[in-house]
Amino acid sequence: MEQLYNSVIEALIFASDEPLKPAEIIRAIHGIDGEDVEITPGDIDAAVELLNERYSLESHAFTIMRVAEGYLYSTRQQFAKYLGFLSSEKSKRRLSQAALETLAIVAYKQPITKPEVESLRGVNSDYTINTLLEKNLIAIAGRSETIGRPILYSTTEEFLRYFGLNKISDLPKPREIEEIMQDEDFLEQKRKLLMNAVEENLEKSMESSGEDAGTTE
Amino acid sequence: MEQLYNSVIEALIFASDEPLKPAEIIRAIHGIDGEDVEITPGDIDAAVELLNERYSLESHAFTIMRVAEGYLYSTRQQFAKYLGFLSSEKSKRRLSQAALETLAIVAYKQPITKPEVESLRGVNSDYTINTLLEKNLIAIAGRSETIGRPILYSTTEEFLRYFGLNKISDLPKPREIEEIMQDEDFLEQKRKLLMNAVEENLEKSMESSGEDAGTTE
Amino acid sequence: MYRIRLDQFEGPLDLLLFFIKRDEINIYDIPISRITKEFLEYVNLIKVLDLEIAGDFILMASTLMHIKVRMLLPREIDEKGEEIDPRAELVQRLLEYKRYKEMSEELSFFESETRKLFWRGNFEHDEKEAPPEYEVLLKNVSVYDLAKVFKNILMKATKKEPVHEIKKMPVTIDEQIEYIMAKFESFNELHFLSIVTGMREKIRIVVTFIALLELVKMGRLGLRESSNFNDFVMYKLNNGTTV
Repeated sequence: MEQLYNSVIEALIFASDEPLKPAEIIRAIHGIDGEDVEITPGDIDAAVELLNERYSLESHAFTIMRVAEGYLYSTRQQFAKYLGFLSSEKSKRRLSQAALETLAIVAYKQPITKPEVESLRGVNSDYTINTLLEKNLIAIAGRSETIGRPILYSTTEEFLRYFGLNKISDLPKPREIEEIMQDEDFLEQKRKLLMNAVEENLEKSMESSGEDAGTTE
Repeated sequence: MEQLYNSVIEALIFASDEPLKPAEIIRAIHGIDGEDVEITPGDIDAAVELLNERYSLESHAFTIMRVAEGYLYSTRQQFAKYLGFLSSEKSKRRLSQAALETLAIVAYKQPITKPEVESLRGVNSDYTINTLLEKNLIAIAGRSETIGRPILYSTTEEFLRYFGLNKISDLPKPREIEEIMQDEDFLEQKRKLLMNAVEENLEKSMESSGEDAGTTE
Repeated sequence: MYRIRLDQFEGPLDLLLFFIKRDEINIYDIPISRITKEFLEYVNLIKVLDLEIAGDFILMASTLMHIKVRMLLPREIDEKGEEIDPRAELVQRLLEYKRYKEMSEELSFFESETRKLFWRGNFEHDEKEAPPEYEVLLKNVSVYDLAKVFKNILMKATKKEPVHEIKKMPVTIDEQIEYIMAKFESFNELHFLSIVTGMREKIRIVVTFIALLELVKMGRLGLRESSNFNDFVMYKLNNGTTV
């Protein structure tokens, strides 16, 4: 690949507001300079690697991320606090626990129907699924062949972008059930216990016994 | 001004979705690091100047422009043709609201005539129907037997492929969309009804199974 | 009794897992009686608080009651001849739920990390050679969008009250009398269809027909059958007599 294309690749990714796929970069270069320009996805990945090394060396504030099987510029994490101060975008609420639970189920079991999600969560999920559809984090992916032919849902490219993932398989694997059962310590339950149990009792016991009543169990 | 702020300024301008004014940059830095940090609009302009010199020296594909009394990034002119190619490729794939409406009606009511589409939309739909025909998302499917024998339209294979559907009946029914689009108020009411129903059963089974279960209040 | 902020629980399974952890219960040997009792206490609380999740909790409560009753009955036997623990299914559900709850924490972590990243904010000022013409096609349009748009159209369409609008007629009978008589200036006989052919609005044809009846009443025109059953012939009269 010619040297010039390093800069073309830089410009194309820089000017894109969504993860830019290697195929799109190649199409633009072929579209302008002709089909006989030799350039492969591997070339592009190497160019991106090079660019990132230079940004790091030259200590620039941004880097190219691999997201949703494409490339997208982002600032480095260390500036988050300054950016967060000005940005209205990021002051947006985080996803609710319900939304995250539902997304986790859809991400690992996709494509999946709403009844299946609901039976796993034990709660009605109409509202959550609608929220996720509106946010384009999940999408309708056809119908199941089971009785009633319920709608199937799967995650989207926006899901990958939102969580900074290159592909679904970048998510850690869920633990096996056997493994969970062997847990001596249901860590997360403990955390919840510490977080929100007994606030009132705690206060009371602090009042009455004074001192180090903070150890709640 | 401290060296660090060169990078902070770089990151802030990079992530801003409109030309970023010096006052905003100062506000963010003061907001995070305290009001006593000394930084003037002149410092910021000098920092931008420095960044641009470096981009030029390091031959990067972008530069910071001064626009509307603020700063914003832009890719260099010489890459315009590649960007133009990409953006026209992308704009090709955007569907206007009018076209989407028409497509939705054809998808759900097919085969359907233009007058029927127009009576549902309440506006003349010549242009959008032609656009959709050109894009091969809808096609002529014969003529209606009614007076004047108007042309009937239906969706195409291309339509199914785009939306990842196997057949038209895979489209969610309005009832299903209704279900997931319900607002929270409605869900709450539904739950209350369910609650009352289950409650009765619950009390009955508590009475019959005896023991200590009933003494909970 | 611990006081728990109920809205912190995503649902009945979440609450049950909490009890199990808190009381260090062996998940294989859940004391169903005790846990049912506790669960019901919380359900009552939810009812008082009128939380919207109450329905799902009550559903679980009835499941627990059901298990409790089955525990009192002789054990059912599976095909291998082993006793079926009435709690087995619930345990399986709890573990499976826990599994995805853990994954939601992973997602939450990825979310936090990604929120520290800021994508480039302003793209409009990049120098682009303008695409020749604006073409329309599909991008970022999902099946859901399509369905939602259709639903909104239907809602709009059904909301429209049937409005009986009285439109001012674009034609008058007098005008059409003149129109017909003008035609008869060069003919003594005309087919009805020949004078209405080419009229675009239905109303114009109707008014023309009424004008014709008016002319017949006035004795200025007469009518007779045509060889074509869908048409008839008009002929000029002079004060009731054929010209």
